[in-house]
Amino acid sequence: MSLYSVLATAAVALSSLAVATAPRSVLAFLAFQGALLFVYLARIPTWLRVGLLGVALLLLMPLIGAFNGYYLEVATQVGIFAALALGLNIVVGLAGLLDLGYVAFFAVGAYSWAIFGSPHANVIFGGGFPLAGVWFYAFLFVGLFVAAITGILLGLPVLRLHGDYLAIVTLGFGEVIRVLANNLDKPINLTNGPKGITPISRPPAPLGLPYGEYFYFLVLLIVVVVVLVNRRLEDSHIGRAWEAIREDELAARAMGVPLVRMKLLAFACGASFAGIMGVLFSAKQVFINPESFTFLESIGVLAMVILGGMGSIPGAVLGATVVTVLNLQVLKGLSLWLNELKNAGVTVLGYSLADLPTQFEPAKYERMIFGVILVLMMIFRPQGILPARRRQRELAHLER
Amino acid sequence: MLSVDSLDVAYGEIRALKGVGLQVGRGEIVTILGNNGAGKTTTLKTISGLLQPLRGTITLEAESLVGVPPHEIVGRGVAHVPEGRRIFNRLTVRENLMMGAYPRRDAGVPADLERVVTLFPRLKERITQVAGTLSGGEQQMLAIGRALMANPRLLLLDEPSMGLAPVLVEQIFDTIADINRQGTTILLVEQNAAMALSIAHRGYVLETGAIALAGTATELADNPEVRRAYLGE
Amino acid sequence: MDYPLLLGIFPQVFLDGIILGFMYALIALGYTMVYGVLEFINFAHSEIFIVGAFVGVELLLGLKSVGLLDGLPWPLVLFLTLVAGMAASGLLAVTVERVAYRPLRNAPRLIPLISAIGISFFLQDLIRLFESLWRNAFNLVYPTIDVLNLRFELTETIDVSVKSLVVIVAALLMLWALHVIVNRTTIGTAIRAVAEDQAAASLMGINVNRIISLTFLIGGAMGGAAGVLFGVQYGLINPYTGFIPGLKAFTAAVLGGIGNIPGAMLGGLVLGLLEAFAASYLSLLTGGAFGAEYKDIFAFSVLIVILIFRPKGLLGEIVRERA
Amino acid sequence: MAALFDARGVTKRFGGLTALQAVDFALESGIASIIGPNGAGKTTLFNIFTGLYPADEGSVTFRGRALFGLRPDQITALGICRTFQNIRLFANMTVIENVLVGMNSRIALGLWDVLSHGPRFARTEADLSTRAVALLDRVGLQANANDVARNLPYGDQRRLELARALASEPALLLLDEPTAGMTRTEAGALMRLLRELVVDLGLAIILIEHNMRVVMEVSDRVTVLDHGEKIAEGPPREVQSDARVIEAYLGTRGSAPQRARRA
Repeated sequence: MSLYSVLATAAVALSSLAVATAPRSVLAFLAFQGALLFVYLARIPTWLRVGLLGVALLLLMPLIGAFNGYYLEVATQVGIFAALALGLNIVVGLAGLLDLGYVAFFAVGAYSWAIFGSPHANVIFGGGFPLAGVWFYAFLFVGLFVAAITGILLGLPVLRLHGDYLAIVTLGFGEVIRVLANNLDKPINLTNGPKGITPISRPPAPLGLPYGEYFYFLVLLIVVVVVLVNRRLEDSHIGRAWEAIREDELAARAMGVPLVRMKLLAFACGASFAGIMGVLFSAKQVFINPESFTFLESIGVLAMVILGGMGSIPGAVLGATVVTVLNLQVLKGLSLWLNELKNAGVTVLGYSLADLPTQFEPAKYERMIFGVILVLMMIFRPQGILPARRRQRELAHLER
Repeated sequence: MLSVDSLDVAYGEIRALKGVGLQVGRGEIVTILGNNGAGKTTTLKTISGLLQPLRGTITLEAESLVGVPPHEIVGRGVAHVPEGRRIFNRLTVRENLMMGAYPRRDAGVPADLERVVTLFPRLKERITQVAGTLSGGEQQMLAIGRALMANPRLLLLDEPSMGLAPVLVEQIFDTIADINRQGTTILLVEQNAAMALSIAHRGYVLETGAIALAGTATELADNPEVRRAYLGE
Repeated sequence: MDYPLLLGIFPQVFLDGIILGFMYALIALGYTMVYGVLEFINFAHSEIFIVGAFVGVELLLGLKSVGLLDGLPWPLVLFLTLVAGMAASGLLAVTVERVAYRPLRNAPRLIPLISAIGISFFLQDLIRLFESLWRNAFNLVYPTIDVLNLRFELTETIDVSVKSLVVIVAALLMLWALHVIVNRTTIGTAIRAVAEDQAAASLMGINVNRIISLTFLIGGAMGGAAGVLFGVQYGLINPYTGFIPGLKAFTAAVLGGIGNIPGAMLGGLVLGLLEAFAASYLSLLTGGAFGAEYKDIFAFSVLIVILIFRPKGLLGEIVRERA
Repeated sequence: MAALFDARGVTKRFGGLTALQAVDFALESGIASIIGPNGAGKTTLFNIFTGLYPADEGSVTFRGRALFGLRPDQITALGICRTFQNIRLFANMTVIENVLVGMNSRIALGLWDVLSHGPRFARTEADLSTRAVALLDRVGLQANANDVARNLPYGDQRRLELARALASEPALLLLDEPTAGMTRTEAGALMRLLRELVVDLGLAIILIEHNMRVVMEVSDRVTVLDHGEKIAEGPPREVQSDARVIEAYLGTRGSAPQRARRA
């Protein structure tokens, strides 16, 4: 066994042990996540890599969740965003269409289950709601189709537009969906406006699994499917056609690539993943309102794709992990820590932290983090952390 | 006047020029012949500062041009008529010409404008017209005229015959010879070797990024290699 | 339907629309000039605009705290505020270009756009951070200058405030000045030359980087002026206020034909009017079913429709694509 | 019987500018060339033939089928494909990938085939690669299959564009200045290849060329455009001595090599 193999196994074992012994330590959990990344990147035999990742994701992670439910929540969120990032990766990374309103499709999926899976539908259709929890599984597909159709409906008029126009129009579309969600409590109460919809039914969990574990496994399953779909599309004539469009739209058309159809396909594929995840999200959260579907979220998902590397599947997963962990753990942790210091009356270099203005709260500065990530990545590493082979080529000739 | 020595230029990994050296004397027309991709345009772009060499020297009257940005090289007396003319389509003919004199602060600009429209009477007729509406030949005249507005000591011409009907090519070359007679030194890049040699004093043949041959125009025109490869005999 | 009411509010709505339109026009110039030169949407322009508003409010609050706000003549105060806002926004725009866009000049088109989105987000929170630490509040209110709130009654139903007139006059002056600079001066011709072909422009002896900086300076300053006028007109600002007007102004620029300066003015006015009428009439015409909150949807729908039927905008030129 | 390719009265205006004025052009087989000064409307004609621009007036039929209103990819699927004056390869894709994209309109796989990775998918992909390699062989790029297109020398890029166009199995090939920038030897080889294609595959070819030597050698027929109008048409020798053509395009003074000697 090589040194790397030993190191990788040890890293997973030690870090999960650390989480088990210190379930409240943010650092221990970060170490566990770092160990997984190391396993992915290290030069170890494939069987070991798959084995370690499998054990870690299927066994260790749910166990860790038993010690500290919040970590399972973080892992589930990472999964949700990884699926979103992979969906957006098809649109932005493979087909080269910058979509700044991606979270709108997530919203469409979420509301489709939220409305029918809650008593709210009674307001519209009279009695008979909420639908039973098993309908949730059917709605995973309903969410997929509704989102895909929304994607096509948006795409049809705007796909002739050039890249940056498309970006602005999709941004506008995202805002339109949010404004609609916010205001369609009249004349007919579809969305219940800013108050949001609750309670939303959950599916019956099989084998008596706790909901935390159940949603974790469900998300994991969907992520695996999404990865598979991403890879198969990429390695087919469809993927080549998308690349050709990205390289030179006019030449691609002249070579027989049906431009509008291929772009719509990309839009619909990307949107459908967001739709499925939306359905799952609304069931998991039990409550949704328009706040979850802002422009900030769209940019968050974009930041994940870019951070990992546009067009790169492992990149999208990594990006989702880094950004989610940053938001849910690092920034929140920093805020809590700062508050504790404040309350304890700690002084730094003669400045009492208690004098810090109340408005100053690190957790509220995720925009700044996204912003810095985006700019620094574009300047220093536009191909991302785990770049796709092709993007590397595209940018290599620009370097001096 | 201009001296280029062991010039290396690369685009990314691809080496475009390998140790190119050439001299242009005051008052000469020197032509660079060669096929597409041989490095002719790259040579001109490097002289005018649009590209930076990996190594090598470019000196104009004992002053180095390496590392000087293109907009300052114009001020040193080198004007470059780029491949494909690159006139400003949305500006009028007069605005195009005045852009040629952009960095100049001397009083000679109106006189030079007069000189250019005398050289190209067609431009005078169309002075207020938007340049994008000119025909191909007129656009080439405008591109040359615009470069002359900088009052250059050295004029770099990149494929002035490109895309022009054979009938116009002759006119353009006659004018280039005129400009030279009025005292401007010219470095001319051309695919149309026959035309170029008909007005040049000396010439170089560039092959895959290196100088393959050098000599007077007559020597080159009589060279069997040149005759076979570039004059098509 | 209450036709007399619909007719009666018409002139007031029209006036509101004009004011909003000039605001959009001023912001739109920043988008359109940068797009004209670099073919790039300066997504951070909405924050450059709002920085102007914040610098304005800080200056006014500063003057107020030392008691000068009512001590100095109001035109001087207004002028100083405008100049401060323009200078701050202009310099910010130049800095942003230098730091976040110039290194990406030759990269594929999406890359600088993403960088601009990053800058936009960064600036929003930076303003928030600064104001949170400095004033412990990031929603700020423009201090009132009494003269500006005076209103003239034109008829029984229409009145005009002094500040509305100030906004209109200031906007017109700036648009005129810009027109002269771009179309009548050598530097303006150079801007247009760089817009068309950077390499060729550099061969003319034009310092392309300097011209691009200048373009950002002018566009940014116009945005800063719009920011100050926005604050004076509407009063309340926060670090995220700039986003929606920025988006609308971009819509206006596209509507008029992006890259086209008169187009930006026209687009701004058209959009401002459409929006003002939508805000006032939608609710009246639909019996209250859809209210003013749909005006944003309305604006974006206009953008989509325009882009479908006239992708180059109202005044945009039809450029032949070379095959 | 209708001609293979028949364009009648094709007119195109850009704003106030008339780029093409009622141009007729028909082709049954063999190689036809279109010559004329820059801006005469040659490339515009190609863009209309391939559906990239809509024409304002006129009609184009291919094998009796009207082309106006069809999208570029539909026209490619019918059997017309082209190359570009200023080479438009997919620069960051490999040589073989470029050719594979050219086959797009001949691939009968659906989304489900791709997602399920069934036997049909595997068979088709294998077949595509075989054909792509054969095409590269034909144009002499077999050794470069996995090179990135951007890194090919100029002449090879032109040949790759030709291979990519052939990948769509066209019956009519439109070539926009295929020998531009090629050495005389390269251009000669390319012309021989075109002749082969005409003989082996029964391909019809329309050429836009500036190189008069190439035009005279290879064309069965020559059409001359000037200011968007057809001013002459016929066998090469005839067109060469046409007074209008000489005035508008070829020029009357001594030929260049003689001038060279004069210097």
